[in-house]
Amino acid sequence: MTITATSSSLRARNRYLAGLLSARGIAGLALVSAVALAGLLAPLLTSADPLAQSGDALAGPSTGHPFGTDDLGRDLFSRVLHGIRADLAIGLVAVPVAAAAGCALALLSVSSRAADVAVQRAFDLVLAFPGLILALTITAIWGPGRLPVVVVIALAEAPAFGRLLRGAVLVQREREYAVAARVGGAGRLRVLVRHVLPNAIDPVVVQIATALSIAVFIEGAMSFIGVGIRPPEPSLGSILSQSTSYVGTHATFAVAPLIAVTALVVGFTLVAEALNRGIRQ
Amino acid sequence: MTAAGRAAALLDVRGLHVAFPLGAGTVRAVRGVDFSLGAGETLGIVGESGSGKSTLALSLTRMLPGGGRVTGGSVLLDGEDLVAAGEEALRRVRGSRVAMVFQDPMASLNPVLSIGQHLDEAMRAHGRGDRRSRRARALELLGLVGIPDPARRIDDHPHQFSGGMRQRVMISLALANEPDVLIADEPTTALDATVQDQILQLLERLNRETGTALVLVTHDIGVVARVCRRVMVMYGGTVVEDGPTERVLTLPRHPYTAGLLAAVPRLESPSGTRLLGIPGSPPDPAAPAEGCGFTPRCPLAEDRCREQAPPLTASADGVRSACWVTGPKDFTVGREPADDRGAQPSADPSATPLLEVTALRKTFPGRGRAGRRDPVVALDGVDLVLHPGETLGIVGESGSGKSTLARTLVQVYEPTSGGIRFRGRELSAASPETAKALRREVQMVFQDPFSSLNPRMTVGQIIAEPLIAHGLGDRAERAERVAALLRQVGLDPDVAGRHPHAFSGGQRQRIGIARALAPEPSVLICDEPVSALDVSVQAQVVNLLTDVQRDLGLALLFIAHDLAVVRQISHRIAVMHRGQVVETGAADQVCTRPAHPYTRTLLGAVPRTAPSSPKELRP
Amino acid sequence: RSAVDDSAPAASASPRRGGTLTVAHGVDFTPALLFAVSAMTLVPRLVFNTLTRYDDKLRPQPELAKSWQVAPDGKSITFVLRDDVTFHNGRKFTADDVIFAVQNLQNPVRAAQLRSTAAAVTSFEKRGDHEITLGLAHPVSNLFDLFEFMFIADKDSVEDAVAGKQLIGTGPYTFTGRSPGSSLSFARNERYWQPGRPYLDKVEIRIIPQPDSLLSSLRTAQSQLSFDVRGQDVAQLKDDKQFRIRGYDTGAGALYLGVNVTEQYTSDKRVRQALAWAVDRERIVKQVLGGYGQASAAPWPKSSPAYSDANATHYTHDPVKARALLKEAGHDTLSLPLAHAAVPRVTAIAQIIQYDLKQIGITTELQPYDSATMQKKLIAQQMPALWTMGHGFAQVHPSTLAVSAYPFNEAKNTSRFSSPAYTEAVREAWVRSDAESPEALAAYQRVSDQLLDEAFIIDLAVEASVEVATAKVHGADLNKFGYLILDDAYLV
Amino acid sequence: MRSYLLKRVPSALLVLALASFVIFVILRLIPGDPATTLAGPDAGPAAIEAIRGRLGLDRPLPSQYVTWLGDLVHGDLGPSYAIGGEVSELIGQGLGRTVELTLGALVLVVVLGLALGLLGATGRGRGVRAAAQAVTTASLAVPPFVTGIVLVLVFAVGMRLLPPGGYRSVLDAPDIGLQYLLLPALCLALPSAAVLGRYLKDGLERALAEDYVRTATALGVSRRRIVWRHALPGALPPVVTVLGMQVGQLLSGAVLVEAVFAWPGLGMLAEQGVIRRDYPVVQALLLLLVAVFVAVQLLTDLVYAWLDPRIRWA
Ligand SMILES: Nc1ncnc2c1ncn2[C@@H]1O[C@H](COP(=O)(O)OP(=O)(O)OP(=O)(O)O)[C@@H](O)[C@H]1O
Ligand SMILES: Nc1ncnc2c1ncn2[C@@H]1O[C@H](COP(=O)(O)OP(=O)(O)OP(=O)(O)O)[C@@H](O)[C@H]1O
Ligand SMILES: [Mg+2]
Ligand SMILES: [Mg+2]
Repeated sequence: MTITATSSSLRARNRYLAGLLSARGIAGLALVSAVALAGLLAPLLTSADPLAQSGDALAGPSTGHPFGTDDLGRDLFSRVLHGIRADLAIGLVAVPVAAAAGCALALLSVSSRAADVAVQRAFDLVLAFPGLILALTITAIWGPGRLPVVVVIALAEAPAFGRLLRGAVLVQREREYAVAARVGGAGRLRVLVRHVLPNAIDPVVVQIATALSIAVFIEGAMSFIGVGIRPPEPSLGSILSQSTSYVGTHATFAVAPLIAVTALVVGFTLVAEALNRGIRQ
Repeated sequence: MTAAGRAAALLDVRGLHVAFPLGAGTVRAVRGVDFSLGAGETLGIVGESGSGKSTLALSLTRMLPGGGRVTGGSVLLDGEDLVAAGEEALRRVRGSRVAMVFQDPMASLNPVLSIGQHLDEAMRAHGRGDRRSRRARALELLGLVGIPDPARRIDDHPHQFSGGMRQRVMISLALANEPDVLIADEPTTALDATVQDQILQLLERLNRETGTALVLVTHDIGVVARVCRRVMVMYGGTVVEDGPTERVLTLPRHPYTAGLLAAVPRLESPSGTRLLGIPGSPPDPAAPAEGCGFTPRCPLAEDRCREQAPPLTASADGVRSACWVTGPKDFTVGREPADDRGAQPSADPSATPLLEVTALRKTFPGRGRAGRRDPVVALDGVDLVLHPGETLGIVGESGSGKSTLARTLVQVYEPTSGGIRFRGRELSAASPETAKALRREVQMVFQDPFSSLNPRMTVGQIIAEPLIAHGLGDRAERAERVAALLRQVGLDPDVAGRHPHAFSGGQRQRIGIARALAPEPSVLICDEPVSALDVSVQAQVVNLLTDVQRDLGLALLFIAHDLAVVRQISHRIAVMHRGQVVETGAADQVCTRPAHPYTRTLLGAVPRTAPSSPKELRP
Repeated sequence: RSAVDDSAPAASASPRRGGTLTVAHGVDFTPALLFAVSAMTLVPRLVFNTLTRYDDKLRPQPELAKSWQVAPDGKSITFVLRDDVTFHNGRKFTADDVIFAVQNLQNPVRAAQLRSTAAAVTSFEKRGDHEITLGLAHPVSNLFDLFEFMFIADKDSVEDAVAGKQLIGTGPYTFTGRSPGSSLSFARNERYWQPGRPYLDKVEIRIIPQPDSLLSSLRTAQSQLSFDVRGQDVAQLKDDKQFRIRGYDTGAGALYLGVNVTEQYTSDKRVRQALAWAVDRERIVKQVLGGYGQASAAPWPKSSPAYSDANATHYTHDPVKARALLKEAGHDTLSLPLAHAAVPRVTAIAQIIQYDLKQIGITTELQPYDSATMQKKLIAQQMPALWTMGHGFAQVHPSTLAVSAYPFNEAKNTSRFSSPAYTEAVREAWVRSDAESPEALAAYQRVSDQLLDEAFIIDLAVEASVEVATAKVHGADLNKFGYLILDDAYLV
Repeated sequence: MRSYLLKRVPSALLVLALASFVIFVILRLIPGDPATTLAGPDAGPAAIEAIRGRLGLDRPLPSQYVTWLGDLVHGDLGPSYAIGGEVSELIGQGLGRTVELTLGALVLVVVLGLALGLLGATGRGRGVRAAAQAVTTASLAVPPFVTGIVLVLVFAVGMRLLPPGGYRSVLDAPDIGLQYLLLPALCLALPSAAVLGRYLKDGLERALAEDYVRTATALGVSRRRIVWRHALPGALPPVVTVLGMQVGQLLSGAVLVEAVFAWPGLGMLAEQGVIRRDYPVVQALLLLLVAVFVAVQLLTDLVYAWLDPRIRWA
């Protein structure tokens, strides 16, 4: 019955790692790191200045501009590459913060009836506020810039994490192993965090991939209404939202940022699935 | 078996091979099994855990999990090869001509469907009647398998049933369409003797009246002896012996069969009798050795055994066996010396009891979609005492509240009323700190070794958990203690880094025991710790518990269905019935001179194992 | 049934009465801003009439006023009004309605841009129901701008009008309903004083905020007329036979770079002029207006008497000159904040300005604000050193710009600019009755000179006012304030 | 269930009360002044003061709040500042249309989400599953406005099959109304459907590996029924959680989609309200949203408990 004896001990010890090292996981990681690297190595990959404007606006792809130019004649390839940095920086802070906050609140929520009511209603409240209002308010307090973008994203996404985890915990904590942990003397908190949480985390892992793409959209929407990353600094979201007005007439404008966002989403989705498969098998 | 006999067979299995993919290699779980089953026949399949019994049963209707494949051979049902059949043809066969009862009733029922819906689904799949008539039949079936008050419980969900009740529901599902062949994989493991008796009677009657052929996969040799006309012994994916039951059980030809029989506990054996296991472990199905798989554990092994696998050869009396060493093996292999415990343990009735339960009541709010409100009374005024160093066996009907009692004692459930006193201190009055200290002293081994281990933790972490929870030792000390505990329960300390899914049922149960022992409790509560295990592993675990109890001076509360096991391990036995303790007394006394009528019924229902010596063999 | 056919107008060969015209517009009607010129000017002239109406040469033509006489000293004007006009509610139109209309514009709550001109009317003298003399405090050169601008509303329902409940005028169409954010509907006024008009049975204004969606609605003939198609999109339709495209000389307002002259560096005129030389106006026209507009250093569109090519090209894109001026002012590099509304078009302009200024050594930090905040800052004189925005009111008489448009106001403006020379030039251009005389033109040029030289408002481009209509639509027109006129419009 | 609902009502009311306060404060934190936006581009301070007086904005904030709340309790939402008309009428007008759009989208979310999830987890052949995955991912990665515009270009401008925008009530003329509804609802539904599909696929894969599915197979239950009747309910709980949140997403997403498709719902009203700082309109809308969320969450919890009888509430 010791059927895993043949697999490598490293993989056997860490199933997340095992999942990550599956074909799916490696493909996902490769995709994500390709995008991330493209962002980090932007100055090496293109000599075009992402801020340099020219009279040649809304041009289609050409040798000089592999993805064409934007409405102010700036090179889209360069802008998208540089934009990736901004989004990774924001997404990689905001999404984990949202996930952590959401999960913490979910755990609080399942630990007592009163806390549950309070937390769930707080989620309702936050979710009910349209992003626009949230963004405007937060910016009114902090002023425009990256911090409010991170805060808005974290705030907007935390409830999703919280709700998902809460649901999963409610199911998992009735399982026998959780009862066994309680009998073993583990306190409520320990049972929750150490035993139930790792078994309930799957949907959270899936949500992270989704959250990243939403983060890009929120960032873009905020830049769009002038409370996000300041122009002319490029970001995937802001390029996407600028392209809004030109989707019908100059579709190429939207293509470059969409490729980057799609690659990120696909990549993270693959990673999430690989992780979950790793734990589940 | 003659050619004519084969032609008449309802189910004919020839040269069946089953493999599971695993990493780079494959697990060859079933390797060339032949057998046939005529209409109305009864066949028992026995064998050690992991010998491929369930896999064989599942492969008959191509229900193999996780990429498992039939890699060779055929399964002919009335001449139609199920191995080659299309999905729809198979679907029509499943549940209607060939029905199955699965091994693990806990997970085999859908938690979101009510029992009634389960039964309805089973009948609906084969177009039986309309909704109304199906419901009527469902009620009838539930009554048939002995669920009390079916009308009231039909709309309940699986989690509202006790383990035994769930098992009965599983059986009712299999019977729903009056199948030609019923394959039952450990159908009675979770049942008490009376219910088991009831189920067995049901199966027998079914077999007699409707001619349903029966394949019974089981650990319980007693059940085989009672129900099956033929028996097949499996080892390492192959059949090592088969033949008429009484012949195989009295005159085993294969040393493994002999070992298995020796490990069976007998109700007649007095309290304190040590069980006999088979030393060693089964062969690794991923890397089967040349020759006979039993060689490493066989006291009779010869050179020939190592080189070439013995074929299954028939002898004159219809018994076939696969052993080079011919002749009946009327000895036991690898026996541990039968060691009576001799001096009865320290249980001193006059000493202050460790645990005292008085008038304990526990009710569950009735929940259900139908809006039923009246509560379920699980414990109805239970009185018990447990002395230091004593083993108290608890037996009783399924659903009589044994698990509830156990869970209440370890403070998973809050008692509805009544008192639990530990070392003379009232539990409910204890301060949080005392409660925590008490919690450390009372530990539990769970019935289900699969679901009670956290699938995402390593074994080392699982065992260390109670230590951490009670703040015992630093990291290094804990690692040491975990290693010691693993050794104590007979596992290699190196396995600490593995996850539970990499262990067999018996091994998992040992892990559960190690976890329970970790905080050095003074009371160990075992809720059916062995009912999922085969006899040889059961012997190992029961012996382990006995040893641990003796070495550590624990008080043991041992819940089980198998009266024979309970009698041998316990000093005293308490019999539960409908939430009450109806009888307590010294183990031998309860088993030989029962006072309460229920106890008598219970004892009367225990199937006798094969005659313990050839002398009892009927001609 | 198909919703696509449903929305297409019935095709008929002959010009005729009847039919529904659907006009697409990007901005909703704000009732509270009814009397102020806002981004939505399609409504007034459908429901209301004005006293006079300019022709293409800014010569007033009769509308509700049959004739008029300006006193020789320019201090009063006498109107003879039509006597055959009734409001939609059946009430007769009289001189009292003119008095009310003027007084209404004088009311600060109405926030009408021509309030200063309306305020110059100090007395009313009725002669019968249909003749009235307005007395003026002083001669006013843009007097007829007021009458082009001021529409005659039913005085009893004016509060309902600014609350959006009902609009009652004398115009060709009656207001039949409104769905905020979505549409406005009008029906033919059967008792219109112009015989046989209007032709159309119904007019529907659909609010489509997304430029792409607006374009799609035109392309699928869901709507047939729009004045709100972006330049880039007009270019898309140019070669499409299905559409007629027509430009208006009045333009659709101008884009400018505002400078706060009380800030440290920008108080220096040379710095401001350097800014004016630094920006590439042609690129703004091309990239932001899609080529539909005119690069111009002065605020005037071609319809204005003050327009001249020399003014328009007073500043051109000349970074060398700009850098020289900056150096002259003692700076090699500068760092200035630039405020702008966070709407895509303005953000684009701001980025172009930013980039162009960077080329002469001025780094700018963009400060995006939402429109409401921008508005507040503009009025409260709270702008940073630089900001960019749009302005209107240059299309009629030049004095209207100088006294009515806040950025140009000589008394109090966002740039905090004031100089006796500018004040003098403005007053001279305004307080006169000879709007078209050579002296008047000279006075206007003095205003232009002041604006160009002081460069506190650096004009960038005049937007084109473009009508896009499907070939079926004929006879639509705009007045000089952009009021949509559909008296003579019909569908073929 | 009724007692559960009754227990939740007070907390829901408390949330609404709290929400009203938060909304009131937040709106006033956002810079910009309704009076200046109302005053028009060239108004003077006097005009602005006059407008402030007329709107009652010159009174101290607590008194404004109390007045608003008092009126609210009496069902009076007051007149809008800038948009014109009574707030209750404005909302009443748009509400039905937004509900129509959201419900239409919700139906599509459920249908498409189920399709994507089922195909992704149980589709016959790798190709089908991969295709379902690709659609799911694309729907997540492409923002709705791009989808919207592309949909319009393809189906309205190109193929002339459907109108590019606008509204006709489904109730008045179902056939025409549905044609107007289809594109915006689809555009609104796609991202949510993708999210739903993803969770469903995940849950289904897990449920299909459960032992109880094996039981059903052994009973001869057909594959289709196993998926729908046996595995699906087990896969649904996280999906229900997500769906509950998606209802909210749909409502806020409607703002964007309504703009792209010129759908005259609350989205336009909300946007106008925010741009013009029309406090009464925005306050009422936000409060309505919060109420919807609370209700949806309540429903989610109920469905949840109904789906999985093992769950007990903390
Ligand atoms: N899904 C699977 N994947 C890989 N190996 C498997 C799988 N299922 C069973 N096996 C292997 O096949 C062999 C036979 O298992 P099977 O479940 O048939 O044993 P069994 O005789 O029923 O044991 P028990 O008495 O414990 O139920 C074991 O070695 C087991 O490890
Ligand atoms: N969580 C629960 N909710 C409602 N009823 C319950 C619950 N747990 C147990 N019961 C009921 O309480 C009674 C006793 O159950 P318990 O599990 O203690 O029986 P048991 O003696 O352990 O039976 P078995 O031998 O079959 O395991 C049963 O009728 C069962 O249906
Ligand atoms: Mg088995
Ligand atoms: Mg039990």
